[in-house]
Amino acid sequence: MLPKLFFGYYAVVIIVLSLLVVTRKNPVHSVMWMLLLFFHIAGLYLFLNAEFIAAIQIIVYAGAILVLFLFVVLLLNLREELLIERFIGTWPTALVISVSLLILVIRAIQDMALAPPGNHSVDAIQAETHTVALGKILYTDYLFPFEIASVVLLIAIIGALVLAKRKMRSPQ
Amino acid sequence: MPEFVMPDLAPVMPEIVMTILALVTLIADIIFKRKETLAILSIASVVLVFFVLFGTPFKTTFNGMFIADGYSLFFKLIFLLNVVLTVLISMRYLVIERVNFGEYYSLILFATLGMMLMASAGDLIVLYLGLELMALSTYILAGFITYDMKSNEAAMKYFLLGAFASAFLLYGISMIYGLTGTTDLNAISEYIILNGLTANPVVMLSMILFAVAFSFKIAAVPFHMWAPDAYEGAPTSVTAFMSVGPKAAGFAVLGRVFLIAFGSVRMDWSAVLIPIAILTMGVGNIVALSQTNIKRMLAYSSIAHAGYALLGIIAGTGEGLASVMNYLLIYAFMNIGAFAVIIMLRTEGFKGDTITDYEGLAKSHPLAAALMLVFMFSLTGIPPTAGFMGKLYIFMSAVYAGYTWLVVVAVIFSAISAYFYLRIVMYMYMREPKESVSLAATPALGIALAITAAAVIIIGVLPSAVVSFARAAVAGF
Amino acid sequence: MVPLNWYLMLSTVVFMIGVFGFLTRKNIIIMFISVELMLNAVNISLVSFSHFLQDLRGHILVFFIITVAAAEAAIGLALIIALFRNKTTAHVDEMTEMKG
Amino acid sequence: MNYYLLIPFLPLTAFLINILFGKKYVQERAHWVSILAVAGSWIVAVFTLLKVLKGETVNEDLYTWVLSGTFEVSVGFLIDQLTTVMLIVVTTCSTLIHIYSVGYMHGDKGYYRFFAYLSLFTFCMLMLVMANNFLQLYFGWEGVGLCSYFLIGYYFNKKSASDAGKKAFIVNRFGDFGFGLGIIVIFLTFGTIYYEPVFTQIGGVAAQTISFLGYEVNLATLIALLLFCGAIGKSAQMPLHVWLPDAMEGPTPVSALIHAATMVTAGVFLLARCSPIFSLSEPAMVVAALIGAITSIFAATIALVQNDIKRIIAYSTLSQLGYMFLACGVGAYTAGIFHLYTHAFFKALLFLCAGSVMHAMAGELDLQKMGGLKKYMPVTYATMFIASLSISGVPGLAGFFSKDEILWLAYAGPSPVGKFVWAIGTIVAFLTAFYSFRLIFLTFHGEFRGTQKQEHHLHESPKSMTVPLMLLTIGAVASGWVGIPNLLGEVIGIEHSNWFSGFMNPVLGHPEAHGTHAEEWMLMGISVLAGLGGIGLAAVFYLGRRSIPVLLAQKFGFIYRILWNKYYVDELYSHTIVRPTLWISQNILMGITDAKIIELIVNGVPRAIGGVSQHLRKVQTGLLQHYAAIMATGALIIGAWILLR
Repeated sequence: MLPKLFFGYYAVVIIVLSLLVVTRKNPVHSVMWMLLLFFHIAGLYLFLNAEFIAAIQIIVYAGAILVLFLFVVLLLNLREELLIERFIGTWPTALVISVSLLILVIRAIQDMALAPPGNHSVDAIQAETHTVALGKILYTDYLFPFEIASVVLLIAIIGALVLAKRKMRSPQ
Repeated sequence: MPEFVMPDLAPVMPEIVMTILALVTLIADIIFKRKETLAILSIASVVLVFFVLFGTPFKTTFNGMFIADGYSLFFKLIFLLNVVLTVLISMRYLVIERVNFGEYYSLILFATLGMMLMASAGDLIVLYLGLELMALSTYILAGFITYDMKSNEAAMKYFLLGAFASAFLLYGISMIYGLTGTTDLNAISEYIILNGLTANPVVMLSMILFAVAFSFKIAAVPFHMWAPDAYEGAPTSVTAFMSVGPKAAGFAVLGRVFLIAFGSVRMDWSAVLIPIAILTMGVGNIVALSQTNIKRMLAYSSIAHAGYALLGIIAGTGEGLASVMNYLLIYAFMNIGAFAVIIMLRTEGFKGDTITDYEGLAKSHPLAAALMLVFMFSLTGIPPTAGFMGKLYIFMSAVYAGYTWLVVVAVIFSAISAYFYLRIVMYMYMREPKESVSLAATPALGIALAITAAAVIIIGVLPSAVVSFARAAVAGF
Repeated sequence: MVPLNWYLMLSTVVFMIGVFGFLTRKNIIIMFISVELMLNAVNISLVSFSHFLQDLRGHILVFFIITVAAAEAAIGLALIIALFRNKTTAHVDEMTEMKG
Repeated sequence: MNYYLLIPFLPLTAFLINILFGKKYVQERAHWVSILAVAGSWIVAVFTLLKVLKGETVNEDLYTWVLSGTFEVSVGFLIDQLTTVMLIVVTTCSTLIHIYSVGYMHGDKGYYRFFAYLSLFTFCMLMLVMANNFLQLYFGWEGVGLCSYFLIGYYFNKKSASDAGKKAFIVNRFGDFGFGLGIIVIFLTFGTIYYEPVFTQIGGVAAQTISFLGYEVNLATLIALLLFCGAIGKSAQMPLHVWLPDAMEGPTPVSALIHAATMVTAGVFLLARCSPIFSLSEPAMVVAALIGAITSIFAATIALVQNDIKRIIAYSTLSQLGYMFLACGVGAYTAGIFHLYTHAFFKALLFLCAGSVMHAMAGELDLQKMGGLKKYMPVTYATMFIASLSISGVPGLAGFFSKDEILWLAYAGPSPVGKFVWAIGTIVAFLTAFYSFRLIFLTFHGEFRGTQKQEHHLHESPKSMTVPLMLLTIGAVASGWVGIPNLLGEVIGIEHSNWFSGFMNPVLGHPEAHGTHAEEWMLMGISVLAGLGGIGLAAVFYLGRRSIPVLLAQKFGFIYRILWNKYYVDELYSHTIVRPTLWISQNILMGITDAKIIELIVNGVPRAIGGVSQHLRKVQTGLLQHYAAIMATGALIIGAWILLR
C-alpha cells in the first residue's frame, strides 16, 4: 500500500506540474515549475532503483539544460510577454487531439505483455550499485553508441558556436 | 564478469575514418585561411572513405548493433555522392552568401556520418543516435546564414518539428523495448514471431510511431509540413543536401526497421504506408503546381518523389527495395543537378530563386537551360532520362507485388507533375528574357553539373549496371 | 508493488501534456520545454520498463536520451538567440514569412 | 558485325554534333554533317538491301534496357523485306531532301537547328522501322511525333506555326493513347512485347474475347483497333486528319520529308507490320478499308477547290494515304507498301517543286496569284509535270503500277467491301488527276497574275534544289518498274514482272485475287481512263474556258462552300470538343472549386487541379503549431485506423 501511495503522490504532482509548465504565462514560472518537476521525476527514478539516472536527471537536466533555458528566457522581454495571449489558435482543438491520442495510447498499452526478465534484478543491481552496473555495460556492450554520443555532443558545441557566437553582417 | 573483448572494428572502418577526417577538417579550419582548401579536403576525405568502404568486410559487429552489408553499402554510396556534389556546388555559393566558414564542411561530414550510422544500424539505440547526429547537424546547416531571417525561420521550424517527431520515435522505441525486452532489430522480429504478437496493439502502436517519425524524415504527407519552409529558407546548397541525404537515410532505416523488425506485420504497415504514399504523391504534386519559388517547388517535388519511392517499400520485396535504392541514387543526381543550376543563378544582389527568373534562360545561357531541361525531364520521368528508369523499376516492383491500382494512381500524379516541371522548361525556352541574368559559374559547379547530367543520361540509357548493383546489394539483406 | 501500467499511464499523460503544450503555446521556448516534457515522459516509461524487465538497456537509452537532449537544447537555444538577434522575438506567429 | 547499326546511328551522331556544337562551331556548315551522315545511312541501307535480297534477314536483341520480372525491354532490330523497303524509302528521301534544304533554308537564322532536327527525325524514323518490339516502335513513333512538332513550329515566332504544331501534337495524343493501350493489352495478353512471339501466338488467342466496358470484345479485334487508333493519328486519317493540312506551316522540306514521304506513312507501316494481327480480325480490316476509302474521297474533293499550293498537296497526301489504308484493309498489304514506296517519291517531288515555286515567289502560296511560271522555271515545271502524271496514274509511271494494283486487288480480293472501295478508289483516281493538273495549269500556264515586283523576282532555283528534283523524278518515273503487274509483264515479255510482290511475300504473304484476265484488263482501262479524263477535264477548265470553274462555283455555291471549308470538320471539332471542354473547365470546374469542393481532384483538367492546388497550399499556413497539429492529427488518424479496426 505504501508504495502505491508514494507513487500516487508522485504521479499527481508530476501531472499537475506538467500542466503548470505548459500553461503558465510567464516563461520564468514555467521553467521554475519544470525544475520542480525534474526533481519529482528524479524521485520517481530512485523509486525504480535507478540512482544514477536520477542523479544525471538532476545534474544534466535541472543543472545544465534548465539553466540554459533560463538564460535564454531572461533575454526575452518579459513585460511584453505577460501582456500578450499565451496560446495560439484554438487550444480546445489541441486538447481534443492530445486527449484522443492519450485514449488511443492508453487503450493500446493495456495489452502490454512484458518480455521475460533479464539478469539485472533489483538485488543484482543493489549488490554492485547501479552506477557500477550501468558503467560496466555502457563501456562494454554499449561502447559503440557511447562513442556516437560523444560526436553528438561535439556537434552541439559546433552548432552553438556557429549559430550564436558569431555576429554576422548582412550583405545589405 | 567475462573479460571485455574489443569488438571487430573492421566493418566500422568507414565510419571511423569518416569521424577522424571530419575532425581533421574541423581542426584544419583554424589552420587554413582559404576555405576552398577545406572543400577540397572534405571531398578528398569522402573519396578516401569511398575506398575504405569497398575494402570493408560484410559483417555484423558490436553485438549486432552495427551491420555492414550490401544494403548499407549502397546507401552509403548515395550519402558520399551527396557530399561530393553538395560541396562542389557550395564553394562559390558560400562566398556569395558571406557565410564562408569552415564549420560548414565538417558539419556536412558529421551529418553524413550520422546517415551512415543510420544505414548500418542494427539496433534502435544506434539508429536513434545516428538519426540525431544527422538531424542536429542538418538543423545547424539549415540555419547557417544567421543574419537571414528566412534561414533562421527554416532552421527553427525544422528543429522544433524534428524534435517533436523524435519524441514520437522514442516513444515507439520505448514501447517495443518494453514488449520485447530488446532493441536489436533481428531480436525484435524473432520475439514477435515466437510469441505470436503479430496482432498485439503495442506492436501496432510502436509501428505507427516509427512510421510517423520516419515519414517525418522522408517528408511524407502529413508529416511533411516542415519540408517546404525548411527547403525554401535554408541555404540553397543545404537544401540540395537535405533533399537527398536525410531522405535517403530515412528510407534506409524505414526499409530495415519495417522489413526486418516489423517484417511479420507487413500487412499492417502497408495499410499505414499506402494512404501515406497516396497522400504524399497527391499533395506533393498538386501543391507544387501553384508555387512561384523554385526552391519551394522542388521541395514539393521532393515530397512527391518520396511518395513514389514509398511504393517500393510497400511492395515489400527485395526487388522493391532494390528499386527504391536505385531510385534514391538517381534522385540524388537529378535533384542536386537541378539545385546546381539554381545555385548558378544566385549572384551578388540577385536571389534568382523565383520561377520567373528562368524566363528566356535558353536565350541568354543556352547550356544552363539545356542542363536544367535534362534535369526537369528526368524529374518528370521522361525517357530516356534516369528519372524514367527509376520510376519504371519502382512501378514494376509494385505491380509484381500486386499493387497495380496504386501504380495507376502514381502514374496519374506523375502526369500532373509534368505540368510544373515542364513549366520551367517552357519559361526557359518559350519566353523572352526579362532582365539580364548572369551566372556564377565556377569550375567546381561545372564538374558537379557534368557529373549529374552525364549520370542522368547514362543511367537513363544504360540502367542495367546500377540496377543489378542495387539488386546485388539487397541480396544479402 | 506498483503495477507497470500505472507508470505507463503516467508516462502517456505527461507525454500528451507535452504534445498539448507544443500544439498551443506561442512562445518558442515553452514549445521547446514541451518537447523536453515529452522526452521525460519517454524516460519515465523506459526506466520503469527497465525495472520491470530487470534489464539495463532502458537505462542506457535514457542516458543517451539525456545526452541528446542536452545537445538539442544547446542547438535549439542557439537558434533562438540567432532568431532573436534578427527579429527580437521568440513567438511562432512572427515566424511565418514562408508559407503556401 | 552489326553493320546495320550505322543506319540509325549516323543521323543520331549528326544530330548530336549539330545540336551541341552547331551554334558556335559548325554554323553554316551544319548541312555537311547531316548530309554526310544520311548519305552514309543510305549506302548502308543499299548494302542491307543486297544482303536481304540474298535472304539474310536479321532479328536480334542487342542490349537489354530494362529487365524486371517477365517485363523485358531491349534495343533490338528486325531487318526483313518490309524493313528494307522502308529503309530505302526513308534514307533516299531523307538524303535528297537534306540536299534540297541546303538551298531552301539558306541564310535562315536557325540553320544548324533545322539540320539537327532533320537528322533527329531521320534517326527516330529509322528506329521506328527497324524495331523488333512494340516498345521500341513506340519510342520511334513518339520520337518522330516530337520532331514533327518541333519542325512544324520551326518558325515559332509565327503564331499560326506554333498553333499548328500544338494542334498536331494534341491530335496525335488521341491516337497515341489508343496505340499505347494497344501495347499494354498486347503485353497483358502475351507477356511480351516482341513481334515474333506475339505474331506466332496471336492465332491461338484470336478467338478469345474479353469483357470491355460490359461488351464482349474479340481480343484480336480489340488489339487491332487500338493499334489502328495510333495509325490513323499518325497517318492523318479520318477523323484525326485535321492536323496534317495545318502542318504545312512548317518549312517545305519538312512537309516533303515528314508530312508526305515518311512519318505519315508510319501508320501504313504499322498496319503492314501487324498484318498477322489485322488479318485475324475482319471487323478491323473492314474499318481500315472504309476509313481509308472515305478519307481518300473526302480529301480529294476538298483538294478540288483549295488555292493554297501546299494545302492542295497536303490533301492529296491525305487522299493517297487513304489509298494505302484501303489497300491494307482489303488485305493487299503488299500493294499498300508498294504504293507507300512509289508515293514517297512523287509526293516528295511535288512538295519540293512547290517549295521551289514558293522560293521563286518569295513565299507566296496562293495559286490565283501565280501562272505562267513555265518559262521562268523550266526544271521545276518539267519535274512537277512528271510527278503529276505519275500521281494521276498515267501508264508507265510509278503511280500507275501501284494504284492499279490496289484497285485490282480491292475489286478481286475477298473483302466484303472490296467492290465498294474499288468504286471510290476509281472516282478518287479521277479527282486526283483533276486537281493535280488544276495545280499545274494554274501555276505554270497562262499569264502571271501576281504583282510586278513578284514577277521581277521570278527565277529558277539553285542547283542544290533542282538536282534533288531531277533525282526524285527518276524515282517518280521508274520506281514502279519493280512491280509491273504480271499481266502486263507477259505482254512485254518479262516473266514474274511483279518482282516487288514476290520480294515482300515472306513478310506480308500473297494477296488473294479472283478474277479473269479480261476483268483485269478492263479495270486497268477504267483507271487509266479516269486518270486521263481528270487531266483532260482540268485542261478544258483551266487551259481553255477559264469561265467554267467560276460558273460552276457560283452555280453549286453550296457545295463549293462546303468543300472550300473542308467539310467544316475543324469547325465541328471546335464546337463539339474544344469549346465544350473549355466551357466546362471555365464554368463548371472553376465554379465548383470556387465553392470550395475539393472532391473534383480526379477531373484531370489542369485548371481544376490548379484551383485545388491553390486551396491546398493554404493549409501550409507558415504557423508552426498548425504544422505540428497536422502531424499529430495524422498520427491520430493512422492510430485510430490501425488500432480500432
